[in-house]
Amino acid sequence: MLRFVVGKIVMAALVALTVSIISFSLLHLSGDPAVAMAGENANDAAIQAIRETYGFDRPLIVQYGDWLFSALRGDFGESYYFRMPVTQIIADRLQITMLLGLLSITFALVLSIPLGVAAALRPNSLVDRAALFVSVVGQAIPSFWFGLILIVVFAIDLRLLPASGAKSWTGFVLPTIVLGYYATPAIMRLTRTGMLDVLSADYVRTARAKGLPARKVIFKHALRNAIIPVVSLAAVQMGFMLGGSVVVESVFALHGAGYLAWESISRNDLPTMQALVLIFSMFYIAFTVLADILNAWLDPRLRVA
Amino acid sequence: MVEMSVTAPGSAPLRLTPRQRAWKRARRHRGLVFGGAVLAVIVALAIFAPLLAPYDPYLQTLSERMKPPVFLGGSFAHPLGTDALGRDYLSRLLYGARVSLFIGLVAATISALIGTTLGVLAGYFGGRVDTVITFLINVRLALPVVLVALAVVALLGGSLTVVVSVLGLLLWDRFAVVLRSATRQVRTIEYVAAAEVLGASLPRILYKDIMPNVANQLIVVATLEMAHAIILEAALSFLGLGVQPPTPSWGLMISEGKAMLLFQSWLITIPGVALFLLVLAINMVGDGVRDVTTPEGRD
Amino acid sequence: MSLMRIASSKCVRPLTACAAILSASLFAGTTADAGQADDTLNAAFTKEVENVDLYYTTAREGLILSHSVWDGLTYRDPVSGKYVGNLATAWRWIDDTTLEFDLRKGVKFHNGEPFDADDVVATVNYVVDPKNGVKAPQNVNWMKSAEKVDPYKVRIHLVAPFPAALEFLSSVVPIYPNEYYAKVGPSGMATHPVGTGPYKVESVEPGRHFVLKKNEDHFKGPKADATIGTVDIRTIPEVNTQLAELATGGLDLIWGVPTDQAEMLQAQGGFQVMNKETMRVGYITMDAAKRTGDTPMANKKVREAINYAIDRKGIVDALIKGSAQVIDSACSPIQFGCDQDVKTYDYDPEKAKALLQEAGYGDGFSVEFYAYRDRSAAEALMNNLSAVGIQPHLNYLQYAALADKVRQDGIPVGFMTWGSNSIADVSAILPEFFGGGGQDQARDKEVMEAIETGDTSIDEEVRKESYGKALKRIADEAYWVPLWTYGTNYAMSEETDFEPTSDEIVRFFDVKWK
Amino acid sequence: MLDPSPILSIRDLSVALPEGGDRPHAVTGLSIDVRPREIVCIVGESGSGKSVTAFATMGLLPKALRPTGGEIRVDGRDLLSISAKDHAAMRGRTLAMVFQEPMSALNPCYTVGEQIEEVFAAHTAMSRAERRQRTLALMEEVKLPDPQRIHRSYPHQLSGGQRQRIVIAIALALDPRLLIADEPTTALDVTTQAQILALFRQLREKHDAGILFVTHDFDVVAEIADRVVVMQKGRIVEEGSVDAVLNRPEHPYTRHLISAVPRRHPQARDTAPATPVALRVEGLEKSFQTPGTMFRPGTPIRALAPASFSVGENETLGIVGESGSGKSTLVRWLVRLIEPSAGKVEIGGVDVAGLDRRAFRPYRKDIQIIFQDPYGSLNPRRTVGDQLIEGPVNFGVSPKAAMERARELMRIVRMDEDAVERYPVQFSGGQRQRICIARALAVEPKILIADEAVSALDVSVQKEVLKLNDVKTRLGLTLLFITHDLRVAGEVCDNVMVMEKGEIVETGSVVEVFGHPRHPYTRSLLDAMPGKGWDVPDLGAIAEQELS
Repeated sequence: MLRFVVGKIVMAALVALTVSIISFSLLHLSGDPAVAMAGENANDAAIQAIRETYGFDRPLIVQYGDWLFSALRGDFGESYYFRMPVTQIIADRLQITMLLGLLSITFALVLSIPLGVAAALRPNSLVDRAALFVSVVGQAIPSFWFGLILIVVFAIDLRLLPASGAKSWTGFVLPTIVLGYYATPAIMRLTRTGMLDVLSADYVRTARAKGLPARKVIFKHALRNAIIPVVSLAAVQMGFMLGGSVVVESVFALHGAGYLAWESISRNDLPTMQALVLIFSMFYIAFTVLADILNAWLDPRLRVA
Repeated sequence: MVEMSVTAPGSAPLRLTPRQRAWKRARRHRGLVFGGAVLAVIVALAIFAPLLAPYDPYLQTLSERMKPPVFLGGSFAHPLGTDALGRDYLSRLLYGARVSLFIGLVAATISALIGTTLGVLAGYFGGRVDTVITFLINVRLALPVVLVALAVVALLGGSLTVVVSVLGLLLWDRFAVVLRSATRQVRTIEYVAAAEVLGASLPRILYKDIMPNVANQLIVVATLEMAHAIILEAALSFLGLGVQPPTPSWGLMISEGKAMLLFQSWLITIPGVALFLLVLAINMVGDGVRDVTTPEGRD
Repeated sequence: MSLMRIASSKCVRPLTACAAILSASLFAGTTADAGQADDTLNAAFTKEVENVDLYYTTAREGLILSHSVWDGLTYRDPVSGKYVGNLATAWRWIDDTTLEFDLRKGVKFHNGEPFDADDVVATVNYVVDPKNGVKAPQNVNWMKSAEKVDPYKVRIHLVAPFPAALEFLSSVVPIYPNEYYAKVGPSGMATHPVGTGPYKVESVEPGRHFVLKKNEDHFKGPKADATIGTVDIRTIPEVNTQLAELATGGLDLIWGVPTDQAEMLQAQGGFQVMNKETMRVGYITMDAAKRTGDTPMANKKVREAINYAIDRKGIVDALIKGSAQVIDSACSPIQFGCDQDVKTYDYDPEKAKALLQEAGYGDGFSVEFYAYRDRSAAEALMNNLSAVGIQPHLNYLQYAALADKVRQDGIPVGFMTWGSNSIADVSAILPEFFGGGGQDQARDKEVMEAIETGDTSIDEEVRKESYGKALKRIADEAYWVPLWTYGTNYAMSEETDFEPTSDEIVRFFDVKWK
Repeated sequence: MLDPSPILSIRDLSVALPEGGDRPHAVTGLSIDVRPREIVCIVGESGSGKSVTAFATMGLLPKALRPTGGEIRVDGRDLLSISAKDHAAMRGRTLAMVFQEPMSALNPCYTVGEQIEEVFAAHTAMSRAERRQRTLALMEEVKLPDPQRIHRSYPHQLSGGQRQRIVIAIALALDPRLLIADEPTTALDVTTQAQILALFRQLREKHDAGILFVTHDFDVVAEIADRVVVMQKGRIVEEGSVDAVLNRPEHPYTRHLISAVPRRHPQARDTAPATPVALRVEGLEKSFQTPGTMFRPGTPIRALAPASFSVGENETLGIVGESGSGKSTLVRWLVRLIEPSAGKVEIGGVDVAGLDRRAFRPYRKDIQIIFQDPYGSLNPRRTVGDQLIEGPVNFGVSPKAAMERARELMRIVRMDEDAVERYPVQFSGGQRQRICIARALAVEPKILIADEAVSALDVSVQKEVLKLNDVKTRLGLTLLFITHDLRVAGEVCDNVMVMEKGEIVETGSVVEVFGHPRHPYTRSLLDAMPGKGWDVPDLGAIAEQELS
């Protein structure tokens, strides 16, 4: 298992390195950072001054090396926009995004796994059709539109929940639903097909032949096996969610990292932007590695091999 | 596979060819029929937009701004009302179908080409090729799509070409993942070995033996990604970085109508519903194709 | 099919029901969970302000905070437009490049540090040093240095004669506590700001949330003492969310509301909606200097044609609305030196077509059209252009990217705006766009010289005349299409008492409860 | 020995097939009794309904299948009328079952020990220690080595035979009254099969259970059955004592099946005259790399020790061995589906081993292969004709001429010419295998390799396909016949080569090898063959007549 995990981690590190190069070069091409820093009312001299002060005239490779080396020590430089260490700005906002991500994935799992299992137990039943409906709608509904509609209904019409902000837990309810719903269809479908496959597997038949009660057959023998691919998917979805939080955070005025990333792109705040792309990628990579480890623990074939 | 070992109903030779069988199943698959019908209607509306649209979708009449649709008290002069520049909403909606379909089709085609090539090569050759391509897939998956798309569009400026290319270049991962495993599976089936033994060249094997047998999965992923591209374009437009005005794209219409969400919510509801229906229809077709072409046809 | 029924009912709901509910009940009244009851004014910023330290932000939100938290040496009365003493009580020109100030005594910073000449000297000398990377250098680089004459008298030395000195000192040169600033530096100031103004900063979550508390020890100067105990400012980027919060009582004061929404809000009743004219002007810039290569815009007839093609009044009436007005001169009419006696181009598409014909573009041409805000106005302008045969292709960029492009390569045609930093003097706009710098798309020697004369003179008549000369030539040569001024829409709860000013600066100390 | 009261008594059972099946009922009008200490074998070909009977009794039928009539009584209770919960409570305690696929019958996520203990946990109030105690004892009983270690092993760490013993242990845990075994040895190697069958015989003695044993293999029946029930298309066609049914079958279908069983003792053949060598293999060797990680190269595993042999023109060489013996590696190597590590292969006197893939291509024409799985070896998306002309077209024949030839080949393998226009799914397994043969013959090879080509087929179909052997003689082919089934090899081959763990351990004529095996491994293989005590009666001619 150790070798399996170490292998995964090394692969992840290589992916991370490549991603860092891509994000650096990609984002470093997006316009002249000096102009962005100078802002809407700056003149030429100001821009030239900024260009020199921040070393934008150096070769890209030098800038990259410099950036990566600092990043490894947790120093992403100073935000061009906020004039504060990027790490400090992000750390603050990441909490909100992470909280939102965790709540959302929990919401998605709590909604989709029972639904997927129920659907698989009774294919073509009402539950199955309801589950199918949930997933089909979830795939087709644009999240920003969904968010706006929820605001209209729950915040303005019914006045049950706040329309924006993260002042209290109630502010997280709507964003969690929107973001969580985004991941629901995929997880539910995988749970359903996984359960269907497993329920027709020979070992489930063996378990039934032993005379185990249905509950035990379903939860101990079937779900345990069906859940393994779901773990990987949930990790992937969690990574996607953090990236997809841009839209949701913007709609609900949650000042998390996703929203910060979008703002940073629009104001060419390179250090923040690079740090965020890298951090989002790292989170994705970390989640998948975590899922691999969890899978190794869940699946003895990987654990012992 | 209890079914197989107990009754082996699948072992009885069938009278129909695979295509006839799929067609027969397709006609009985309600989701596929419904999705196909909706999709067909939208495609027809898009194709015949110039004939059907009551106005030029670009015609501004500043004195006729934000007239409500007919079911909210508007007149039949503008059945779906007008937008903030007095342009006929129905006409824009019809022309917008062209843009959404175009974006979906082209982006899905680009990503299908990239993803299928990588996936099939990885699945067929395995070994080092597979390692390298898997690595590429992992790198691609680790990049946050929305952010990267935003950054690139912000850099290059939003235009139909840029948006379509960016989406096409970013959405190939699922093609690669699915076709890799499908090809891997097909690769081990003995008809591939048989073709090799019969002296078939590699391109011929890929074309004749691999592709036809992974095609159904390709179609399913293609529909998913087409829907995905359409939704992503709308999201980019929502964030102000999608297709550029005055192009009547649905995503753009939602983005423009968003300003009046609290007062004239039909401005976003109409294109929102259109978008929802289109994506729904495409997904249902995709699900249907999968159900119909899966050998066991689990339904 | 059940799927379809449910789907349609789900989708139709907001379409019909929401529209009805919204118009009927939503804005029926505000709840009193905030606002007057707990003496807290809840306001919203649309944009994340990068720094509360004005020297490190160019955002308007920075100016707004700065006005409430800090003071300049002078202060421009927003109503009369006159300059009055603030941290200074009197001033005099020693020569063309030296200004002397008598400082107010007994003023204390929020942290208790007393205010004196050292604070002024330290602040000025710090910000003029290019090493310190002030974000908008043009705000400070007209000063060379500051010199302490005695504890309550300082002299500021200018680089060159600078007529707008008092305007700048009033708005963009807040004075910082020297000891505190030396200790904590810009990053400390960003998170724990200390000033002399009517409000002190209680807490800062950078970019997101600012809480101001009434400064009980505020000195008796030109700024009124604050009356509202707490100002709570959150950044809410979505206008709809701001409106929703206003509707549900979560906010008391918002501004920058788009005109359509403002009108709707006003129609609903239950709120105060105001529109106030500002110094921001919209314009179309054209590449007369062939910076983008050989372009039709180098032809004066084409530029004139474009001027005639634009239905400014039509667009203002339909889209911009409020207090906006059509302008003919390349500046805001409120600004000093903004001569209105220039050539005008009334909407005349036929004449535009004729001019294009004369210029050899009878079949029209297509052109890249750039814009960064007011997308619907941009689309309306494009519509005007295509009506006379010019096919514009829109490039809608972020401001930074567009400004970069203008500076680097120039753009053939672009719709842009300029707010002059709320400085009521044409020197805040003309040199920027016609002084030969990066944003100058005309590069007209005659114009440049006239502006130079105006910029370096402190004689008001000389300035007026030379700026007028420049503006006349700009209009004659049709370098710009001056479009319109902008108004800002303010929306507030009924219990909020606030009179907006044309400099777009919300002075929280002037906000009261009714 | 007959106990008057049967443990299992099935009366007039009918199970409906879902619509669209090839017949309305999976089983109909079925009645069977099983008494304590009795092994009743149900024999039949695939689709005969034998497994349905077993699953119906266990209450494990797939949802699509519903019993529509009759009763299944165990201990006097009708299992068809009790609740699902009561039925579940009887499973494991009164009724137990052993399945065909030991590889997939155990849950990969739990230790085998836990999976056995679960039975005790579900049905008894035993303490933990007691459960463990009983489990270890059971493992001893089914002859698993080192029960302590196996108890904490996961299924994937055990061999197929060991897993099947675990499944049997699970079934025996609570001393069930009725044990149902569904093809429990079909997926096992012949030596393992012999051990498991022996285990069943012992169990019958030790426990009082009645055993219902489902199989398709008459040799297995001969090995362990007390009574035999023969099923065809959902009905019982013949029933009786093992002696009566096997040696004096009455029903034509039974006779047909039994006549298809390969003879155990190969008749001495006219020793084929020594012919010129068609294929000579010298020092052929193959090792695989285990998949390495990023840091470590994989370790080589030898799949094939240096092997040398030659086959004459027109000769049929059988290559026999159990799974893992290297026989498949050998033939995949010969058709160059895998690359050799070392060695020499001469086809018609030319060494082709040294040629790279491209240079080897012209020689592909000379050496063709037929695979085991008739369902996998035809591309479902291409018509039969399209696949038949693949080879000739690749070697330069015009598609039109190739299609002519394809129709002719269809006739040669005794199929309808029009088959070329149809798709593989439209044919049965036996027909598909004939199409595969036709496809291989289309390029007119000199050497034909049949890799377990009939193993997946029912005996009667097997027989039909094997009859094509005469085609071989007519075309003057050299045949390499790879099989794990010694009986089939004995029936078909001139000479036999026995392989074990990648090495050739014995070569010789069929009569020599089967009659006087020299190598101990060969001997153990022959000893393990089931049904040694039964001489297949010569019914062939009669059966053929009666059926036609």
